[in-house]
Amino acid sequence: MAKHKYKADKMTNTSDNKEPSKPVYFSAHDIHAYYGESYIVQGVSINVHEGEILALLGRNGAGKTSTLRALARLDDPAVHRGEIWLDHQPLHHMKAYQAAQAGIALVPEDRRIIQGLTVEENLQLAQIEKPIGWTIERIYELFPRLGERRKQEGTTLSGGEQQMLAIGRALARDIKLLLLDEPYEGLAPVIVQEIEKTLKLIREQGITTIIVEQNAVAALKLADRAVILDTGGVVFDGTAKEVLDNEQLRHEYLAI
Amino acid sequence: MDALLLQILNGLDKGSAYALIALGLTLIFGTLGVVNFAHGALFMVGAFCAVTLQHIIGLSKITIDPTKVDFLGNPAKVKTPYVVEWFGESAGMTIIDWAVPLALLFSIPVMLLIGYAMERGLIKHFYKRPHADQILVTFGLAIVIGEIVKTNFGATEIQVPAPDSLAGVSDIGAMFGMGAGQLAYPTWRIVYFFFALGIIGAIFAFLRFTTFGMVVRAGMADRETVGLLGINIDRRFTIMFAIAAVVAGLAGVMYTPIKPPSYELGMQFLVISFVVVVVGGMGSLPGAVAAGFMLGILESFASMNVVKSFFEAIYLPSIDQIIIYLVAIIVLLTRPRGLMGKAGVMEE
Amino acid sequence: YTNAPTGGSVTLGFNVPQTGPYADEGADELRAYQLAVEHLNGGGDGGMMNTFSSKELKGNGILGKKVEYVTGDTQTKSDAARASAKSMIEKDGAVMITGGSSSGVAIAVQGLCQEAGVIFMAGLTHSNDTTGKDKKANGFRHFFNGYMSGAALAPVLEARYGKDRNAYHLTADYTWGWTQQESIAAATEAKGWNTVNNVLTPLATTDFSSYVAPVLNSGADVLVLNHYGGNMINSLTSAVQFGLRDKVVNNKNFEIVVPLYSRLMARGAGENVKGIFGSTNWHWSLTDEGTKAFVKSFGEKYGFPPSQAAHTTYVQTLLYADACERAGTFNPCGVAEALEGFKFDGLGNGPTEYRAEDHQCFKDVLVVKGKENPTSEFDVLEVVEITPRAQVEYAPDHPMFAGGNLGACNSGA
Amino acid sequence: MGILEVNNVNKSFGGLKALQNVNLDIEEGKIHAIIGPNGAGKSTLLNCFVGKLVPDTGTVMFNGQSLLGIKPHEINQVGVSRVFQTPEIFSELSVFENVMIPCFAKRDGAFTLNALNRVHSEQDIRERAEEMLVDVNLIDKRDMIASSMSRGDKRRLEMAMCLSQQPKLLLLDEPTAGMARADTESTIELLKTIQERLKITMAIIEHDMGVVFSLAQKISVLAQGTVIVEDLPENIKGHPKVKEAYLGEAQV
Amino acid sequence: MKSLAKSDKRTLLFVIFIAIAAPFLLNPFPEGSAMAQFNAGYPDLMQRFAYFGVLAIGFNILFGLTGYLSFGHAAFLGVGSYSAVWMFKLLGMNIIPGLILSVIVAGIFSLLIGYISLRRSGIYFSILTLAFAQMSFAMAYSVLTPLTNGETGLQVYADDPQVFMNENSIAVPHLFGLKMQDTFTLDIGPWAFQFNIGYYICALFLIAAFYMSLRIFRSPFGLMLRAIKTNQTRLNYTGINTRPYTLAAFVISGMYAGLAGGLMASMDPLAGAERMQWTASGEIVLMTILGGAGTLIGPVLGAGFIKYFENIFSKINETVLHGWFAFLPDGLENAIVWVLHFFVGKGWHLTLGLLFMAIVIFLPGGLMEGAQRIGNWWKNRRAKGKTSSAKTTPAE
Ligand SMILES: Nc1ncnc2c1ncn2[C@@H]1O[C@H](COP(=O)(O)OP(=O)(O)OP(=O)(O)O)[C@@H](O)[C@H]1O
Ligand SMILES: Nc1ncnc2c1ncn2[C@@H]1O[C@H](COP(=O)(O)OP(=O)(O)OP(=O)(O)O)[C@@H](O)[C@H]1O
Ligand SMILES: [Mg+2]
Ligand SMILES: [Mg+2]
Repeated sequence: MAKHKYKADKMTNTSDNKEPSKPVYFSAHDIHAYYGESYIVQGVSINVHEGEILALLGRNGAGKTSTLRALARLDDPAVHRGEIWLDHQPLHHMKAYQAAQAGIALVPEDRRIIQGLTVEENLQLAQIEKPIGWTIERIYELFPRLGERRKQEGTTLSGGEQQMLAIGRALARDIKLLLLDEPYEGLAPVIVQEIEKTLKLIREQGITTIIVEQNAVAALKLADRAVILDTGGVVFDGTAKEVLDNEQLRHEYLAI
Repeated sequence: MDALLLQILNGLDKGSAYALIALGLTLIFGTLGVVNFAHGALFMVGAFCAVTLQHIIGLSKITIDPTKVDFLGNPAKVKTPYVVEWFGESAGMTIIDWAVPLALLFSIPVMLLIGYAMERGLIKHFYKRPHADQILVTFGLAIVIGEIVKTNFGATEIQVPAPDSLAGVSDIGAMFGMGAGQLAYPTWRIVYFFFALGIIGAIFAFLRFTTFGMVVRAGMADRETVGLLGINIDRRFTIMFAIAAVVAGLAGVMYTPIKPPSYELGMQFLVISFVVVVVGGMGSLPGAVAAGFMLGILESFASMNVVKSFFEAIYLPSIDQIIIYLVAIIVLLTRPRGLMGKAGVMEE
Repeated sequence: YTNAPTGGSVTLGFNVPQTGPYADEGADELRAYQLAVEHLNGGGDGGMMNTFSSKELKGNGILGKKVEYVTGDTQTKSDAARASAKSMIEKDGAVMITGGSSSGVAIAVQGLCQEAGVIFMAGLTHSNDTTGKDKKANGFRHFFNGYMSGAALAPVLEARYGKDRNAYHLTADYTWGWTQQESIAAATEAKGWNTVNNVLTPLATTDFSSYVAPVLNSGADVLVLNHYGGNMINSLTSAVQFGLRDKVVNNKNFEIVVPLYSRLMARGAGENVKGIFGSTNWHWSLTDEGTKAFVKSFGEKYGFPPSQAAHTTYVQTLLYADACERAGTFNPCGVAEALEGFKFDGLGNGPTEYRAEDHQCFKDVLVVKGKENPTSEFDVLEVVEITPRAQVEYAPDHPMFAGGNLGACNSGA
Repeated sequence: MGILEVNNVNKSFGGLKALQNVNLDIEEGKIHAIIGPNGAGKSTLLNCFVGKLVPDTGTVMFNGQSLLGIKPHEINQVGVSRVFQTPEIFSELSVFENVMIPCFAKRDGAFTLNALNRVHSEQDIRERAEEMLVDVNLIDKRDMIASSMSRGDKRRLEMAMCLSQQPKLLLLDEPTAGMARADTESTIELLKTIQERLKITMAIIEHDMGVVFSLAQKISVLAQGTVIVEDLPENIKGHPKVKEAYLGEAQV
Repeated sequence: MKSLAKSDKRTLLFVIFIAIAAPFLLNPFPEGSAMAQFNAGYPDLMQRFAYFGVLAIGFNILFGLTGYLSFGHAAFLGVGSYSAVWMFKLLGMNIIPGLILSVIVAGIFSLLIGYISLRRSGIYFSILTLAFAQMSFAMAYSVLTPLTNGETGLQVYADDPQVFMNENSIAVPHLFGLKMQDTFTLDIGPWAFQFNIGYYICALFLIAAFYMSLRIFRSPFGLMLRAIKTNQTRLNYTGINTRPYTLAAFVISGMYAGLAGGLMASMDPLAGAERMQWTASGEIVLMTILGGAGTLIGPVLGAGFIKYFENIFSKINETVLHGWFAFLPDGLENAIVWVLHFFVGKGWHLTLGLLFMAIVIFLPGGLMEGAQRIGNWWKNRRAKGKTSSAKTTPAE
């Protein structure tokens, strides 16, 4: 209980940080989510403005993935309380597939390449339901290695290739909000740089993005704002710069 | 020689039944990953669609005929079917005669409905549950369906004859230039065989040449992710299930003239159909079909006297009792995933 | 002795198939039992009690005790049948167990009753073993058996189909099937027929095509189906489907015979039974007084005529009650003694005797044939001949029945 | 004289040549890093060591014994453990049980029918397991069901499972991927200490150059299935081939 | 006993208590009362509870722990019974040789079948076991009749050799003179409690079997089996050879089944072939899942549940129903009876089917979960009294 208090007042003195210049595009308000009995996401609030990239940081087990899953409206963790708005659409009333059609896309942490389907089929699958985004050819241009392996079974790709496929699959849909869970994980430096480029490119497209990343530095380089989670609650909410400047904060939650 | 031909025909015929049931089972089993012990029951319900329609068509106006008496000596009731009343003797009788083919049309909506209700009301909640739970619940359902049929139609088999024009035997020997009467075979059984081929063909086309098939496969591999791509997989699963139900139903309707249905029909086919599916290989439709015909034919051969006495000689008496299972064992031991099973499907 | 009734009532155990393939027969047996109890307790019109040659039964229950009953489900499985019989004896204190619709069950339960020390009045059981190698002192059978079927059927078949015939047997691959096949083959061969082949069919067979097909080229001109219940319906259906009946072999019309008929089964086979010969224990269309009385009270109560199963069980209940009255006790040994060698009439099959040596009941046997143009759904069989008892009798030590021994009656004391 | 010697190993999947004439020599007691772009064949190579894949040609010798064609459990019994790229754990069991199992395997061998003694009274095993959990600081989650852990934790758990067996050779496929910075640091420390304490030879695949260069005593660079460079860390950093094939602009 | 954890000791004691007190617990209703129908406290049914309990416990060691779903376990039950009856026929009516042989034969049989079937996993394994069992059944029912007496079932005849028997030795199954069928009835007021030798012998075996499985569950061996269930690959890479473990589990549960079969034959010396049929195998599976696979007591509950309905509900007929509702006005009485008669007597299957469904739907963990829920609910109620319930909402 005590910890919550401490968190709570941290919240208060960070929440009225600076009024958003642009109108809030995506907002999740006071989300409480459970895996069955266990209470994991404990009142998280996140606001993102159009075209903005937000870094969601925190230790292992802080609840980053769970939060993203909750925002994408997956079955578990089940959201018991809270509202989620994307571009004036109430996601909290939707199922995962409706949320996806409403323009949210999650690149899950373990990539979730569908087994039994080829690379190409994995991409086609993303384009069955409207609204459709990039063409498959354009995705192959971005990731030539996928093009070379278009007929190979997706699950036999190398880790990196799978990550590319996962991102490609997201881009294949016309998205309003992109949720990336540790996109650099397990990628060779060269690829990391590639993907960094891609993400910049995505940002130029004006695709609003929430990115979860252990490599905080890399994430903060990319992000405009940052939210830091700990044991299921928000402990910091401010600009990326603030984090980099705030020695104590970095040390306490990011160990950098 | 033509004895052998006869048995091959019999085999193809048994095979068609097995194949059709196994096909539906695999559609559910291989794609939705649900072990449906109620599938045999669906087959049985199909058969009883024919029975029901026969009853409906046969509904009669009852008139007292004082000239005759019934077993108690009271004046006897005579029945005249309404269809005869309305359409006249000949037309009416033809309709009654064609009850089974008509039942095909009748059964489709019925089975669709049942399939839909079953999936929405029950199966849907069991996608994430362990197979054991699925077995328990669907087996329970199978019992319930069976008992409901029993309370309405009794436990004894009920005759649903084929149309007279198709009831006889046709001399296919002659068609293939043998002597007349060399090789005669019941017409309806031939019809059944081609009907089965038709259905099987249709299903394959549907799954191969539509993206629908791909989506369902994907959904089975990973429902969550498919959902993340904006696809409402549940709806498609329901459709799949309903289709499977219809296939089972139609197979049942057409089977009634070959084997008069009783409420136990479902259970009689349950085990064998699972054996067929698994021998064919989990999740493989062609496998299921191939295995169906293979087992059907082998079963027929095994019942030939020469074969029986041969195995008798090598101390395997009444091979026809065990042939199916013997073959199953041999196949599964020589081919880890049956004839053409997919890796990782229900191997855990 | 076991379960000696103490209070003002006595409990009988009606153990019939309520689930599984013979459930309909079981249901009919149950109806008959309820009717019998009603009559014994003085309800209804008394049915066969009025035509029964023995006049002990007064309609005041048995030995003045009101008759109550418990029911159970044999599931047509030896295990299940014994389980429910046991619960009747151990839990409900039944002094007599009766019913069943297959020989396996009959023999299993008969054995149990022998050990437990209660009387067993077998229901439908047609296997020779029931009163042959498996006979028991506490068990009595009113139904006829395979041998009798053969003895009754053979002459008729000879008369209709001639002396030189080649018979092809399809036989259900279990005890009852074998004994019946043995009996029929013997009886017909005695008349000069020749048995071409006997093929055993698995119990679980649903599609008999692969067994029927070979018959065509076997040179046989008669097909004997030693099947019962679903097996019979399915095999007959296949046989007709393959056009056997329209065949002409050795310039004789090809014929099909179903040695053991049951109206309920025949009905299941529908059109296919028309003109096909078989034997049966009793049929409602008989015209003797007993039958009339029974059909009347049964028909009025349930709205359709009784099956042979119903008849057998009804009669056996009366016989048991009567035996108790005559013995003046429920003690199984007393009752058994009263039944052994008991001669009576008026229960539908004419003069009848429970033979002391093997507790088999001897009476006339009916040869029937599927009716060509039925007037109602119950009117599927017609009696072509009532074979006199003398013709179906055999010596207690007849080879087909040899091997068993009755043992001493067990009262459980 | 290396503890693991790989000679001319080739492996191809259909058309694709995943490994081509790979030669590798891992010296006893050293930490040997294998780096290279994604899809270079690193995991495939590891799979060939543990019996998950059998190379088309070539030999893999461990302590002078060939590892080809023997079953995974036998390979492990001779002292080779592996951490997988995507955590392989007993997800329905508790964290503690997860660690106990390898301890049993180490002590009792591939099969023993000890159906009657209690897990509870297996003191030595429990102690080992607890130590292990302390080392990877999962001790406070010891009774958690493994499946409900965050993925970073799962990785640490799997590592604990392998270390608890005190293998002669430990194969690590991206052990710190997705691990929080702090834990990465501690993992590095852990591996270092373990290595010094028990002289466990390690082959480690890692994309985090921080980890690689603070651990590795030798580095092989794999690209398109072939070893393009094998050298000491300091020489690798500036190596042009490596730069364009793998490191890119990354400053290490 | 020593080697058990506290909680396990409690469970074991609980089981022992239930087993001993069964004649009371199962006979709650006085004789002749309308409810007496529901009494299950008569020898035959109590014996069934016991030996089917043994069967289910054994099956659970395989299925509950390793997750290998055998669909042919009835075969072992069958061979167990047959071997026991043969001992009666050849040696004499003392049950000991029968029981010993039944366990041994079942063990060997399961070793053969298991060795072959375990080459496959998942459904392929299930179907292999099913195939073997069905073959055994088909043979036993027909070809092997000389050995099994087919349709009728193997039974003891007066003219059997029975070498250890002379004219004045006991002719029914017994344990050194204790007749299985002997029952001592204790009348307390309107109640009649039956204490049957056979039952208590079965109960002894049940307790022993339960204790054994308790030990196995808690042993390293048990741990390995559970590991096999969750992740065989990892286990292989951890240096464990999984095959012998699964085989051992299979044989152990096979021997349990054999023992159950032996007991079955000892209580009632007739072995019917149907007890090898797939339906019987299915029943075993259902028992286990119904009770709660992987739990210790669950399977026993499941077994009891099914056997109870089979034996009690099938015996309720319309007369009984009328008896119950006689107090109602006729119209209503008939209406109710008419509705209920679909679910009892010939309709008992329907009830069973519905209950199967209800239980899996509402109690995913089987009957055990039901028990636990009741337990928790009770605890909470007690807890509520003291502290205000600890709700899991954040302190904001
Ligand atoms: N399926 C689940 N059931 C129960 N608890 C879970 C489940 N998944 C995660 N948790 C718990 O929720 C908490 C947050 O997990 P989550 O995966 O969101 O953390 P994370 O911030 O993504 O960690 P990482 O950086 O390692 O991915 C952890 O304590 C974890 O144990
Ligand atoms: N079972 C398989 N079938 C076909 N191709 C495969 C299979 N396994 C791996 N490959 C291919 O072999 C190549 C090497 O794969 P591998 O997993 O070894 O790469 P890696 O070096 O581990 O990459 P990463 O660092 O991203 O894990 C990849 O191109 C992959 O697509
Ligand atoms: Mg995460
Ligand atoms: Mg890799």
